[in-house]
Amino acid sequence: MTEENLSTLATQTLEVSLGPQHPSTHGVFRMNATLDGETIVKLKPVMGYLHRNHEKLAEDMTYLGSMPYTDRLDYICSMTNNFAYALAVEKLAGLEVPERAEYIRIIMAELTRLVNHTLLIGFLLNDLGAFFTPVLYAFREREKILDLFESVSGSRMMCNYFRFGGVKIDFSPGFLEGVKSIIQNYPKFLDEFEKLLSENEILMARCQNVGVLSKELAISAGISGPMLRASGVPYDIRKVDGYSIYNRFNFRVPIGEVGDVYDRYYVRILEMRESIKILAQAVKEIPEGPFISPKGAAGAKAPRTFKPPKGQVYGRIEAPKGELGFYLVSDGSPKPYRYHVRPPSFINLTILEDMCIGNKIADAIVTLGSVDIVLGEVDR
Amino acid sequence: MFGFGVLKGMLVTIQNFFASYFSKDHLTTVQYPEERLSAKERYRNFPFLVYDQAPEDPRCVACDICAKECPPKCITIVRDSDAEGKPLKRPKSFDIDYSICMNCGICEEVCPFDAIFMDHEFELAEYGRFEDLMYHKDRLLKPNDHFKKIRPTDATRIDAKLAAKTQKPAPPVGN
Amino acid sequence: MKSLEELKQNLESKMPGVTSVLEEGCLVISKNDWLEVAKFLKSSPLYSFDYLSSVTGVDYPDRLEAVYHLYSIEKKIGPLTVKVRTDRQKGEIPSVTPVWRSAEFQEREAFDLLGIHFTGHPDLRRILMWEGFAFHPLRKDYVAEND
Amino acid sequence: MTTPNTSQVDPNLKSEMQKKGIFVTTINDLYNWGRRSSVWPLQFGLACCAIEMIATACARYDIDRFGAGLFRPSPRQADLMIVAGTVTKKMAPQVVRLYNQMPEPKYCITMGACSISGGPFKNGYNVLKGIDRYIPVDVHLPGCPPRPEALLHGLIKLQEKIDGQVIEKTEWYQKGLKREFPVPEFGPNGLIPPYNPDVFTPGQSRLITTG
Repeated sequence: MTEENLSTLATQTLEVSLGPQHPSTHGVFRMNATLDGETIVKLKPVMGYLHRNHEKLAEDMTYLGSMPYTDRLDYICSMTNNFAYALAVEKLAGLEVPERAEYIRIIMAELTRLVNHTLLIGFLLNDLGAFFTPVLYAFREREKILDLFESVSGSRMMCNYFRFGGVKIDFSPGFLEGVKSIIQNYPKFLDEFEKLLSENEILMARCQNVGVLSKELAISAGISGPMLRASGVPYDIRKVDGYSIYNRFNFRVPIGEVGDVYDRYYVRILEMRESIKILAQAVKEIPEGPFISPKGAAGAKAPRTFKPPKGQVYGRIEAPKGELGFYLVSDGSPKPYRYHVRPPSFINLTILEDMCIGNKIADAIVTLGSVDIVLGEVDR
Repeated sequence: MFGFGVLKGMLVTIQNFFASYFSKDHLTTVQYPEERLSAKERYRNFPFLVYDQAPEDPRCVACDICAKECPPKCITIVRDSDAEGKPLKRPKSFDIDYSICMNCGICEEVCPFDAIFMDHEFELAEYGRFEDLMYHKDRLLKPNDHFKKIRPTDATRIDAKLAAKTQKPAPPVGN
Repeated sequence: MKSLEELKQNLESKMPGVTSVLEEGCLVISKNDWLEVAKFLKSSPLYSFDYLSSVTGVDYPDRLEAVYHLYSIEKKIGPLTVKVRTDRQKGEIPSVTPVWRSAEFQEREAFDLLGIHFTGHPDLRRILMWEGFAFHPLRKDYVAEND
Repeated sequence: MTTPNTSQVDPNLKSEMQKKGIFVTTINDLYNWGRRSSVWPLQFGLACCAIEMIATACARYDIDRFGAGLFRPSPRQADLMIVAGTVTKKMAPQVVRLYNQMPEPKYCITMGACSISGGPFKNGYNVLKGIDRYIPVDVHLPGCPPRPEALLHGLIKLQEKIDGQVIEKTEWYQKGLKREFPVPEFGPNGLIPPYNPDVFTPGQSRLITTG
């Protein structure tokens, strides 16, 4: 078949629905892809299959009643969801947080970042075809951190540990030793993980120059988190807003250049190494003292009496997936009038089509894997 | 040469394979039914009611705070009343729907009488939904020493508090 | 964040005829000239709000409201909250998706759950509920089906 | 409660023969032993419980020891559907269609409070109050999320149930078996029909002892 009579061949595009039940969609997410052979012509994401009406339920529940629901937003990093919600309500009600509670929160947030990035790399390799081997490494390390979460908060995944004005309860005995052992052993695991993956030619061939995201498109599409930094934008909310006590720790923010899938993978590995540095400093400097402010403790004991003043607030943090924001409108009653969650993975999906057009269908699955979506947060 | 990265990866896998014969921490599997992980003290699964002497008078006084504070509303309490209808400080029926409970522990936090706590029991798979998973008062009540066995530090703190409260039953009248 | 009043003066000086009200820390813009203000906020060298963080729909008893939170990445200046109001029956607000691409999904969600029609949106469809759903569930007067 | 031992071989005869190294069993026992030790689950995760299901499939809790480690992506090759996560009304038709596509004999474990009864999200307008409105469920596994060991315990209970089945009386070998569950459609405010009458009787609400 020479070139010219190829063009006279009438070809059709194929409509493929990578449906809600698909091994590669990290949950119930659907992509209606229009294919010309293997290359993607159009890709429309369809969501809502896990829309659990968290915002409608929160409107007739007390402020503390919604705290366990924030665990189920991004169900891989439950502590950072609590952190964002607690910060927003503290800003609304004007509660201040004692020193020790701030350090506890930083330790929990950075441990959650380790869990999230390790899991993401495992699932990204799953999408690349290395079925389940990197996930086994990732989950072996995750179990160690989940044991720490369980010994402190009582539950492996749904910690419900933060309260407005501090945390629910102090460390359990032996927790700090656990964190110290994580600080020692995790870099060794990361070196092993990098030896396993980073120089792997198949990974490099499949991930480099795939799903490239330019800096301007990333900013205008509201992309946040490691995806934004992989495209070369030095914007980390821990440095920009300096919320909680993040400006006491010195850590660097890794930046990528090309903005392809390999950059996003490597930025997350470097971010894990920075998180371990933060953990080391936090464990060294943690003071003794109360773990919750007296007003916060009273609010936790009787949530119906916790009435923040009328008004509205928008609090945001650097969650492992990006900028997680809470917009709360209070009318003075113990129940919020409007409760909105700004989920990072929902907005990071806006440009999934731009990154996938022109690439092969297999690359679209890898690009979706590198966007790091969790459906509980996408559909709320 | 080209395949060196892939070989390095395979080297890691081989190291892990042989390491599982020598070093203990590479053998991470817990053989569940025979070998069990020791439950962490603060582990919380489903709530249970505590009684001190006899199951007839639990610590719960049917004040309904936990039923109001429970986010998914899975607790239903009916207050007991004696012969001529005067309400008593005791629940006639206390139902927790285990198929709705989200193990969040808020009922334990807000209970002013230390009557409800989160249990460590997790082997609760059932065949029937409505008849098996609706826990009534008799299945929820557990003695205080069960609570002491699973959560020693909290139990000693609460027993000390309750003991202190019973020492001075009523404030000295009139002085 | 320099000061909101100063921004209001700049706004009125650059674009006469724009009525903007300051209300507890937010800028309330009327919906007919919201698109020009958006373009001005993004392109002005003084502020360059190039990062639209979140778009939220809120249902008040007498009005529907879209709340925009804007940040500037270059100048690292904090949240500017802009509110645009419309009536509850036929809520029309000009879409800012041509200005900031991040509004695309969030405006579709506000339309889906609250019924705010964003005119000029490239693809205004329901995003979370299925197509045949006939209500806007986040409104206060929505009654769920009890089964 | 262990399921009644329906094998007709009386136990002391069996132990006698075993001492002499002869192993006696019935076809039914052998058949059930083969089926229960290789239950292939469907690779089907909806929400948070799916992460706990993957953790069960990983090194520490290792569902492979029960023969159930091979997660089949396509329903045509799976015989156990673990509904792990919240079944929303938008997802319910897909779940029922997947269950219909699985070959007999098929089983269903509802893992987590959400798939049993809607769980913490049961007052949501888009949340189905339990998947047993449309498909029959064999084992209910409460918890939010249930621990990996609890999922293994649920699998053991399912294996006991499979042990208790007798080949002649099982329904999927009867002639004219029609186990096709109707797939609900999307209505203006919910699913049409709201439940499948021959699988779910609406009267069974929570038996609250009010008397």
